[in-house]
Amino acid sequence: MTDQHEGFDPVIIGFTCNWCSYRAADLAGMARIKYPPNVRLIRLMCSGRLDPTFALQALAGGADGVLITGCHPGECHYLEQNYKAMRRFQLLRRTLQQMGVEPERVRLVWASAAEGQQLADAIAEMVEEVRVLGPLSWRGQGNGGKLLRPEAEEAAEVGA
Amino acid sequence: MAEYLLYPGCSMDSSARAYQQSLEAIAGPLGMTLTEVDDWNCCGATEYLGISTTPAYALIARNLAIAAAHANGPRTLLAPCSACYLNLAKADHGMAEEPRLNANVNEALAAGNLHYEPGSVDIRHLLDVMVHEIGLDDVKAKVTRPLTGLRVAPYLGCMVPRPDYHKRWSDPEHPTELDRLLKALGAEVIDFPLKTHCCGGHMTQIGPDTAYELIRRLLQAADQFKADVIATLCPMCQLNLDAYQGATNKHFGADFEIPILFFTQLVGLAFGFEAKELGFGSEMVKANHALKRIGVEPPPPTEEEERTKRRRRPRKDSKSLPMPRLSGERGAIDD
Amino acid sequence: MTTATTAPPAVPPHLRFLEEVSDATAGESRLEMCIQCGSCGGSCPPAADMDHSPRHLFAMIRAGMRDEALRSNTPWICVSCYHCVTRCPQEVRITDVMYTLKSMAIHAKLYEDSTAPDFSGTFVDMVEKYGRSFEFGLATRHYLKHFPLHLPSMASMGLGMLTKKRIKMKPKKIRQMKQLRAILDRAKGLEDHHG
Amino acid sequence: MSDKPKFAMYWAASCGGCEIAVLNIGEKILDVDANFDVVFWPVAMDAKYKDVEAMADESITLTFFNGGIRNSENEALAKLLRRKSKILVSFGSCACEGCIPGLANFSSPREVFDAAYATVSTDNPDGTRPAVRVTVPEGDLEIPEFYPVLKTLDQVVPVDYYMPGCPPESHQIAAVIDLVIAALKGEAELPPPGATIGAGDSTVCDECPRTRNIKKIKSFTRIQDLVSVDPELCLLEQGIPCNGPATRSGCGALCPKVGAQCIGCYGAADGVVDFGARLMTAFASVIDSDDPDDIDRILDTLPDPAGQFYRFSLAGSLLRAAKPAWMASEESVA
Amino acid sequence: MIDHANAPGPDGAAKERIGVYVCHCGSNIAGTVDVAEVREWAEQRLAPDGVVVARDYKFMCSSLGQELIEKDIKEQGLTRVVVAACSPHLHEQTFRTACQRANLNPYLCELASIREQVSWVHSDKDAATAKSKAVLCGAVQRVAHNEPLEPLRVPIHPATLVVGGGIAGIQAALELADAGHPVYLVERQPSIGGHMAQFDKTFPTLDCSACILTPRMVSVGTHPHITLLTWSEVEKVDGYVGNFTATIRKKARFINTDLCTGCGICQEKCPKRVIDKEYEAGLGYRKAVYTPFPQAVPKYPVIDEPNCTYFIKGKCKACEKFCPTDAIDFNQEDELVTIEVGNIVLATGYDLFDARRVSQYGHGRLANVFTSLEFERMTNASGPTNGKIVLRDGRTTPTSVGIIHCVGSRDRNYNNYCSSICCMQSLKFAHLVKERAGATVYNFYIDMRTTQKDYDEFYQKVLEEGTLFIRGKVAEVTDAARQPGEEGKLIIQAEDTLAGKQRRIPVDMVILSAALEPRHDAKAVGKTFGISCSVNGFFIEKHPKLDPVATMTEGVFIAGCASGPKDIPATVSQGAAAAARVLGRISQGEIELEPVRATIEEAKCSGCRICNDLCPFNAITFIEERMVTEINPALCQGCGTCVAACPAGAISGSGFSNEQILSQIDGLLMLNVEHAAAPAGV
Repeated sequence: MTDQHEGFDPVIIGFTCNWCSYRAADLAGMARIKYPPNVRLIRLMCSGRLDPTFALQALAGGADGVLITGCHPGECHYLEQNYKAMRRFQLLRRTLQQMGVEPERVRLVWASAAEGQQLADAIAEMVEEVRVLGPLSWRGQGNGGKLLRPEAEEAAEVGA
Repeated sequence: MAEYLLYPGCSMDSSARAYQQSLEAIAGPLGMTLTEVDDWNCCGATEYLGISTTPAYALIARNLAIAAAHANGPRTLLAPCSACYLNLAKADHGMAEEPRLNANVNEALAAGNLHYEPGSVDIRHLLDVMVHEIGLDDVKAKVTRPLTGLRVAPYLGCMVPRPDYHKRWSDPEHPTELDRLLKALGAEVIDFPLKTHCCGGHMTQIGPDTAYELIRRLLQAADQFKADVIATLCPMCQLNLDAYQGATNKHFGADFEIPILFFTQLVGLAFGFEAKELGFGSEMVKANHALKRIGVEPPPPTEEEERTKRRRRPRKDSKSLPMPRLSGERGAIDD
Repeated sequence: MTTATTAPPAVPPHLRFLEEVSDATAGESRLEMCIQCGSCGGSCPPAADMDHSPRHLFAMIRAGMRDEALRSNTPWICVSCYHCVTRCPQEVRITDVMYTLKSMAIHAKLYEDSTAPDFSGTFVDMVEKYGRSFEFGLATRHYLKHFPLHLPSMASMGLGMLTKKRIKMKPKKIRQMKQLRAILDRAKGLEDHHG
Repeated sequence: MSDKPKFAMYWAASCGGCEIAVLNIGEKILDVDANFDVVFWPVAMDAKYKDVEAMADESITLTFFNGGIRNSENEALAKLLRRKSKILVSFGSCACEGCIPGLANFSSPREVFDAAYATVSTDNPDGTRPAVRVTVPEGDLEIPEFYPVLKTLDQVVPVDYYMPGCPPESHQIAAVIDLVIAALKGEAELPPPGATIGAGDSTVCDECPRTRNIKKIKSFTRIQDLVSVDPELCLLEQGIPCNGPATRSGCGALCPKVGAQCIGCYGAADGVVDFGARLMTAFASVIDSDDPDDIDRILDTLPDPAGQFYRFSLAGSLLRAAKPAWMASEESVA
Repeated sequence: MIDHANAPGPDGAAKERIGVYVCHCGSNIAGTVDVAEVREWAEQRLAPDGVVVARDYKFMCSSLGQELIEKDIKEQGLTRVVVAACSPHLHEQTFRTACQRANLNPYLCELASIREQVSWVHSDKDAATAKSKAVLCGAVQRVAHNEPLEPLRVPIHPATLVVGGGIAGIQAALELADAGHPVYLVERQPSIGGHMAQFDKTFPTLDCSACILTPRMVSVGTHPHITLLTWSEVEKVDGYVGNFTATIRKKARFINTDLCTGCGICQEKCPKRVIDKEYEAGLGYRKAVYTPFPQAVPKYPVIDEPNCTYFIKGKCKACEKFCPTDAIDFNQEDELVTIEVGNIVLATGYDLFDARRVSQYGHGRLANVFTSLEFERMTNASGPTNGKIVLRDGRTTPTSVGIIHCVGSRDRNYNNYCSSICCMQSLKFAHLVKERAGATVYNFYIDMRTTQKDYDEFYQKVLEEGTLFIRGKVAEVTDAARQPGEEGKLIIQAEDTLAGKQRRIPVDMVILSAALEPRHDAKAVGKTFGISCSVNGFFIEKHPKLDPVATMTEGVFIAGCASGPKDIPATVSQGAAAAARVLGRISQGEIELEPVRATIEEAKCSGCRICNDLCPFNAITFIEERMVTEINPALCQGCGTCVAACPAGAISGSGFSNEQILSQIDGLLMLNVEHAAAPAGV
């Protein structure tokens, strides 16, 4: 899989919330924690602001993955909005799967303002995962839009 | 008629014959039909787990797999024996929450063309079903011979109320289910402080002294509360407290004489069955006094028993109970 | 954070034993969470006969005192009453840890008194032979070996049990013995850890 | 030829429903005839492409173009009519956002052909597939090239106005025709180019008479699986996946009024970038749970989200508009 | 399709004139990022998008750097500014203010973080430089869509609502009232005083609780600026910081407080005796008409409806017969009062852990096992035993007492937090038992936590008094005697972890230092006031260290045990702190709110009500008449959840509009056209 994407450098658009995950990114900076430069962050006030359109726009615009981050459940600055982000994320992921976008390309990560290291680790991990997947090429395209179930997945791979 | 799968466990047809017999007797009146799990094997008691994990779990899981395979049969797997109950529940729970274990066990089962999906059978103890599913009202309704005046110490032992993966009991330390059942039978139930303490378990086999001490504590507490009988729901507890009561007395120079009965035997009595139908007579510490108290004719001794009969000393007042080793209580440094 | 971190730092040697025990335990042992409060040692019915209270044993495991810990008689005296487990404020899986220590001790041949290991061994032999436990065989074989002196006192009890048909002289065997053996053999093969 | 303004209507990849809708406007059709010269309308009258080619550029005043761009012929005609028309109206859901034919974009062309030429019911022993060029004894035959995906009209040519609906409601068509006529007479102002005409600015709920409350959805259910549907209450609140909240108004909430959920044929409201995304976020927002597993359980009751959200707009959606990426991965069928 | 970039208009010139400033931050950025190249790139590549000036400078945040921007705004007529520097959390304000000085609306300035997000986290210079361009480009595309915004100003109503009449609430109320501002103090019980009124002595100084509390209670009761509402509960809160409207239910007291003199005859004459579960913690009795305790404020009694013979049987009315002022009114009904306040202080306190849940300790089963609160009442001179320490039989003085710490605390089976007061409380108990009963005392502890002023000294004192400390969490308390000396006693079984032995200690009395738990209804109360509870169930503070008495909801403050277990000194200081924060607001007179807000375009709103359940701050309301939804800008906190949810795209969020974010996405990806395919319509 990897070799076939020789020299491929993924681009990941990350959405952060102003209160936890963006501050986690700041902390990672202040602590000089290194992570791959493939991610580009956008600051929202809250993960609840995450309109699925943003994720679609990023993927359509050439991003190979989308990272959605926010405060840990129960720690949302706006009390409970990150739960709404979670609901949208889960539906978005399912829909994208039908569109032939591998679930691994869209990730939800909770990071508190103190979790610079964890956020950096999550980014590094995702970059590698997406690198292995290769450029977004609508694999599973030919699955007639069926919701990919694990077993159905290879079938879709072949169909593509 | 509610259907249940029954996992009797090894002792039911030997040391705990009375349990088996009394269970069979009361099943009908309680509207239970019991189907024995086909070709079940030993649960490994508390021994196998201490040798190696995967085989121990696989041994248990074989039973679960077979039980689950009983085609559109009942989902509830009934275990009258505490150790069996816990082991079955433990395996089911462990496999459910520990993927590695689940994988290993199922790989092992595959060698016997078996597979078990955790959670596919509902493992419950007999008492749990009687109290929570059948219900005390139904039990009460069947009582024809209330156990009035019989002082009973309700004794559950360890492995039924703990660790209680599915929160089936009112409390892991002082559950009230057995008390309520016995009260429903008309018995006088004492607030037995050690109702979930240990009977010594396998220590009777590997460290008798340790076991005797644990047995003594239970007998002494029951005696302190003037119990006529101890009602138990576990073959191991019954065996230790009953068969080793003599040895314990000998070891401490005490002379407890408290019959240890299976709660099903008491249910049977209350339902009007005759003593011999309930396996009475097989207990080492005779329950005759207790039976007479509620006007039941104890079964005649078998001729072997006649032959091997021993003289018993009359029971002394418990107050003057001589305590062994007043330096006593090994480990206790407060006397 | 839910995502895994990159390469974990190497475990200092004195902590390896703790790790080893944790890994060998089915499920999470949570041993590292012990706050040494002693609710286990306080609850344990046969604590008096243990050379170390469970709490003490855990401290030793943390200290990396492998041999002393595996030599301890504590796990062998544990009666699996689960009092400590339900009372532990840190939800340490004490009983399971005891099982782990037993099997590790057997593997390492580190135990002072062979009574308990032998009993477990004999019991398991019977089960592997018949698929059911065989009390009579077990008791006689075990008592002959370990408590010859107890035998007389036990004899009367044993006899009593016999006359009351509470002991079977002959073992019961399950039908699918082959299948059971196959399962157990495969399982033993999978038993990788602390080899 | 009179100097009446010229009118044309063409169908590309579509079902013909749009034509019927136009005919459905009743006697209004006479106004069309009174005010326009119908110069090109394959469904209604005989006409040759070369006649159109012969016309002067921008000589057709008003063209209703319905249907998506599925093959080279569709594209050629789109370009031709664009050139010849003053006002090109992307007419109906197919032209505007792809509609049902656009759902083929879920599948590769090969699969589309297999579905047509290799099913149990098709008698096609030597597995023949359409090819652009075939040589037969009589000579070479040529048919239009089948594109890997269906495109919307505005993906191949600039469009002046959009008129949504599958099909557009006849009263809306009538209104639009009136407007254009008025405009031609200088009695009315045409809306700014790029605007959506013959529809409302809000969404279907705006026209829906059903009572609405705060929405908390514990599970979705297909309307046919319901024993009884509350005739008064909002369908979505009854767990029925109704696309009304995100679908442009203008139809008069026909479906909800008769107890069927809105399927979204009027497309998205003004300024919306991706129709499906609006539905996605709307549905997700009212799911009544904070527990991931529970949410998954609820989502399981919505077995085909992409179909639900992109039934009409797949070809026009952000992701499917990003076609080059996947066309690259798709071997050409021709 | 909306237009993304600030593309050139018909006149060929971009709509906006954008200035780009790239900061070196000494070598912090310049060390890893080729700043010059980034500037140059912006100058050329982004010119079509409206970039007219691009500069790089050593320290943009320095006054010189700021002047640079101001100068360009004035001279080049910049309409937008992008600074590529550090995190906006550091200097956004700095540069916004700079723009403001040059009469450019501060919200037309964007920061691109190329330090925290680039130079400090990446080492490869090329990659870092490339990413800097992308990040900058994103900001440029975004800023073109920024709109000038004005912060919202709202006036602050001078009155304050204090909820809870314990010591925290009392303290807060007095501070505010003494400063001359009106206060409404609402208390659920018939009297203020809270838990502190139940105690006898307070650690570590052992001064009498009543002696220090009563004066405070009296001044609350008599204070001209304090309106006291006891036997009342807040039912509903509307509005927002500075302008709350609270609806309070005054439960029927069945006493006409205008006539009542608090003489107490009704209580004497009432024939119905009731176990007092609240004030006496179930250890004593009261009448069906009662004041909880003699020093109660206010002095008026209440009639306990469910227990009153008249309400049950329809006859009795003894109290009415004997009341000298005819103050008894059986027809009284609940009364709803609404008040206007600017700020709210929640001091709702704690509930005591139900020790029966730890069944192995036998509370409720073994007569002589007492909870800490029962014991407090027992030692209280005005308590049921007049301060005598006796067993349940009410006579026998114990000769040995065991005190168990951490009951229900630091235990994952119940609460995994430390209740923080139990150690000191247990030491206090040990001292009192020694002093009053002269009994042998055993304290069972896991860790001894005596961290505050004079606390450890108190521990020393108790050690001197000869209390025996056993380090070990008690395993069980039983009445099953096992050896001589245990009969008739309670046996405490525990491992003495320091002696390494299991011990059984026979005692006459056991005292359980039970945990402090969140109020059973904390979650519901939180919802009423728009604040949330932590995993443990206590109210969450805005910042645990730097803002411990504020909450995420502007104008709502918390004090005392409502936010977690606290001792009296800490509780009092929080009461005062909360008051100080409120006073600050009041003296400001008005407050500025960030203009990041959601707004609804009514014409587009279809009234589908998808958004109606999404706002935890109750900013969203549905207007039945017009069948549309409205957003109250002052209540809106700007999270944008409703914006993202609106299926009609009728809600837009200022500061974070779709256009801004979608453009930023495109900007970030501009360099990656090789991967990308421009969306249709662009």
